[in-house]
Amino acid sequence: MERVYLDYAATTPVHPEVIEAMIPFFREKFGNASSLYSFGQETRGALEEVRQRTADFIGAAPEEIIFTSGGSESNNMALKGIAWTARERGGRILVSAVEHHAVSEPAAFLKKQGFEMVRIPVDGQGVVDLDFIRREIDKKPLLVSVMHANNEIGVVQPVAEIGRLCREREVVFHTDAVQTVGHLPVSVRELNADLLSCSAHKLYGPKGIGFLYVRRGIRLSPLIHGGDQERRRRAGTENLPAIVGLGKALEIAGREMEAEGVRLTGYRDRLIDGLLKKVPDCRLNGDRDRRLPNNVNISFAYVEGESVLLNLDFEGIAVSTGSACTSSSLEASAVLLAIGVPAELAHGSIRITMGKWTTEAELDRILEALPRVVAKLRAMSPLYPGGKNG
Amino acid sequence: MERVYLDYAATTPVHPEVIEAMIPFFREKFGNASSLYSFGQETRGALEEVRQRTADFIGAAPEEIIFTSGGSESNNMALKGIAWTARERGGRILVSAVEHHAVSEPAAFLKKQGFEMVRIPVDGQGVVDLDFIRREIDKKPLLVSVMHANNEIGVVQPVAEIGRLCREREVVFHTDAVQTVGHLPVSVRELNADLLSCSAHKLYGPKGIGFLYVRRGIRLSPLIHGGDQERRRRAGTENLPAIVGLGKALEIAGREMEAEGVRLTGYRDRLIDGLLKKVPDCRLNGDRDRRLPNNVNISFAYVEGESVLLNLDFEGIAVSTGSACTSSSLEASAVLLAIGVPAELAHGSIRITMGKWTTEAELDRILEALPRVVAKLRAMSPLYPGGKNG
Amino acid sequence: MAETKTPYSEKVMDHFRNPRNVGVIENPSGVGKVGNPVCGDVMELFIKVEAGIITEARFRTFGCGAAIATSSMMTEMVKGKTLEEALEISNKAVAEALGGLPPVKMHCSVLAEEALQAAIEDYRKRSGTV
Amino acid sequence: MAETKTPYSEKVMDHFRNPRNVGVIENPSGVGKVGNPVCGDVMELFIKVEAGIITEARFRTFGCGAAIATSSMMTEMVKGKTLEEALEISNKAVAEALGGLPPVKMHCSVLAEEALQAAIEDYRKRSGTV
Ligand SMILES: Cc1ncc(COP(=O)(O)O)c(C=O)c1O
Ligand SMILES: Cc1ncc(COP(=O)(O)O)c(C=O)c1O
Repeated sequence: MERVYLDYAATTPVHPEVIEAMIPFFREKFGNASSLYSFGQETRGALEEVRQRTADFIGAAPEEIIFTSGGSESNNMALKGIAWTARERGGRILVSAVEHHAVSEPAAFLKKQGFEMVRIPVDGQGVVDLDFIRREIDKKPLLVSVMHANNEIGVVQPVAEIGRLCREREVVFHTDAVQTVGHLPVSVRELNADLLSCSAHKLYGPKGIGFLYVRRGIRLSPLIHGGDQERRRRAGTENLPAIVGLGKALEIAGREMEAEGVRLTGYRDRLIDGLLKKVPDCRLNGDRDRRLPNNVNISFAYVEGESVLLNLDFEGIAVSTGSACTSSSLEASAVLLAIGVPAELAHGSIRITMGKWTTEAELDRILEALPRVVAKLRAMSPLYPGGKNG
Repeated sequence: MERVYLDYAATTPVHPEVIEAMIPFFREKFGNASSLYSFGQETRGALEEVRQRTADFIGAAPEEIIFTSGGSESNNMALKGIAWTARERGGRILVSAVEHHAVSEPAAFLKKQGFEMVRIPVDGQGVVDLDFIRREIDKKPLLVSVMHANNEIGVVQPVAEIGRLCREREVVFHTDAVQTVGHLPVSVRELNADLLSCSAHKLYGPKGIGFLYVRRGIRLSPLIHGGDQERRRRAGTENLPAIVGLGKALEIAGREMEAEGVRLTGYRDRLIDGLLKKVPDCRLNGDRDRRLPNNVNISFAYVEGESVLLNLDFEGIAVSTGSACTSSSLEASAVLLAIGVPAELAHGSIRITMGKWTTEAELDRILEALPRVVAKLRAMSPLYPGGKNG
Repeated sequence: MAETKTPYSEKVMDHFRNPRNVGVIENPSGVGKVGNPVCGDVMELFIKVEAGIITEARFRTFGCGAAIATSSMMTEMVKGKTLEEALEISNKAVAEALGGLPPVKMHCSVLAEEALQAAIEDYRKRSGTV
Repeated sequence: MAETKTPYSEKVMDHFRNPRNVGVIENPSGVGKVGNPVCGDVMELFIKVEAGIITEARFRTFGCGAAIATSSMMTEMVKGKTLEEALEISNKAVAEALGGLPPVKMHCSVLAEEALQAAIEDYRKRSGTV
């Protein structure tokens, strides 16, 4: 039986073309890109080519791109980097209530270090409260951070509008675009972003590489100090194979993204409609339309998500109960609670995210399996009003 | 003409076995190691296997190993992590005068943040002053950081002795072992290290991966906050291909390191003797015996290092003028100045570092080329007392 | 499907996939219901007691893999035991019988222990032995 | 060796590998020596001036690739120029003639400009034209 992978939001397999592009840089073109001699200069050439391509992809200039080890580092660098350049301690930082841990945790750390943290609330559909931001922005926070699209419920935030509000008041605006770069059009100009995070392994690139866009003129204290790499903004020997892989992944996304978006939106809608119809007592989480093309997040009453996940895994189907990095946690998803899902219902949530290799046949598989699994678990749930006797 | 690579201390080509071990993890075993389902659990198994192997390699326990994006991150995590857990601000941090920028720069940053930075001096051979440490340690610094072996002059520091002094007074001790892991035996027990940094690309592993050893009981604030990975001490989706590559590199080092050390020590001595004999007015930098098996660092009077490097590059020979990451700098090497090399002589320094694929024939090549290049440059140097007319 | 790999032992997965004694007992001797849906797990345990011995045990559980497997294992372990013997079954014993649980999941085994205590207490209350 | 790749332009590398006019001039009209070995570059420029025109220029330089290449290019550029014309040669002009220099290396071209000014000043002093 073929395994069915439906957790593309957690990570994606690396595209064969990406692997192929990386291979020569492990062994033949291995030189340190900061070295003067030919071994180093030929990799430096590749490095600057990818930097240019990356910049072009999001409408930036090459010197505005800093390569990092991934989305978490980019987010940490953005938040801490802005905080630590601030002269006066105790500045305010606005962070949405549905951010990934890689934003909310550094924000919590900065709070302990003396900064003030303000949570931007979201409505029942998961969309941030623009009026709240409008009011708060007059208090001149150091930074506003609102993600482009949410990793759990797929909601796409009104980032361009937030960026415009921030730009008008000269407030620095960061957006975590880890779930959108390579999937939706991302233009730092249209979004009015000052800082933007990306991670390659979410778009068929390798793990361990990403970038932070830093708009010209934005002062940022480095997170990793040391050598002169990345114009002294991120130390460490340049990870050329991975950087080249990121470049190739962006190239592929550039030519395939649009058609993929249409295809997956169709799949997504078929899945949502099918599940809502087949399974009683369930609800879709997050706005139905303002949504990533590949994301389905549904809560099933009376059952617990991990049990659903494991039962699907027995059948070779991989889905998630929330963001992968918190799968060991015992608490209900903070994102679901923030949009008002009751805790007991939040515990029964499943995220299905599709991607390049998802097929119609796989949709059929999960549309058949999921209702059956939920029914099985409900039959043994003490919460289920229609529970049958053993 | 075959190119001759003699800059193994900057970075190494990835071992073919390492590449082979990594490949399956890009595409088949790509699952997020933090995911519950089978796709994730099979990579988690590989992750924990490498963690065990890494721990074994340095005599540690698996839960004491934190995978990072490389040496710079590990060093930053060690210094900042210790500083930020310290309750009282303004603690003292002791750092040797010959540290890599990935230690000295975070130390400088912490100084700006209110910590006190004390530089441990070195003698003319590049060895740190143990008496100085002994005196300073009574003032109960937060942290002492002394590298295991220096990346420029190859000097191996008396780290076990420093570790013992620190352990006796319960002072936290960090050592940057980026140049030694995989090349010299490294045991955290024998070194009495509380924290130890490693980077895979210095030992035929991939770039963008390394680890920080953190002894059980040492409290460390994370550098990258976010998800639950690495027991909440380093967020970010686990970079499995690279981690598996690191594991394979350590495995290979385990079986080859000893013989390689003997072979390269012979090469090193032949190179040092040959150059000192063939070129007048030059000096070896760093202790001759307390030295990495693969490191030669020589200053040639009256010439400037970059000119030497470029001339060798024309002949297909790659060497370095210092640490790769500062090759764009205009200042003489801080390490050479710290050991008392006059600035004008420091400018004329060349680092030759050998490795697994270095051959006798390559030694012959550089032993022939380097004296010739130096003579050519001296002939056009206004500083050279024996300069001939044009 | 032998390729399935989870953080759980094979025994846990066996009890999770094919839980023993699922369901309710009509006219039970005692019932214990513990846990909280807000925290993500609830267990309901029904026991039948005859001459001081637990002759039957059935459960319904809302919870994760560990919660369901420990519930199932517990119902197996109590059958045929006296109340006193049953009360000595600790959560650790249940976890051990399952070949161990991941550390973050140990708390789930407490659920089964508590449900058993609650069911026996309920029985004693009903039968007037307390 | 066509594979050689440096941060420098081909023209810089040509002048670095085959520097023009290296050496000293016996009985020069003027000599300029600038730079500091502690900073890593020193240039010594010798000029021969006849009827107000620089007829010969030779140099010796201790320095990096850019320092040597700009020295070489400068000696080529001044030949046949009047002193006034020569003084108008800026460091930027030398760098441009070389097809540009990496930003961190622009300061090296200043060395050549200063050496020329010093040599011309020395000539004027010797010949009493100042
Ligand atoms: C001694 C030492 N420490 C730290 C580093 C930094 O390692 P990385 O470039 O992997 O960040 C290096 C090499 O660049 C090094 O030689
Ligand atoms: C929205 C979002 N931000 C940040 C991250 C962290 O990225 P990485 O795991 O590459 O560090 C992720 C994924 O894990 C994500 O989905």
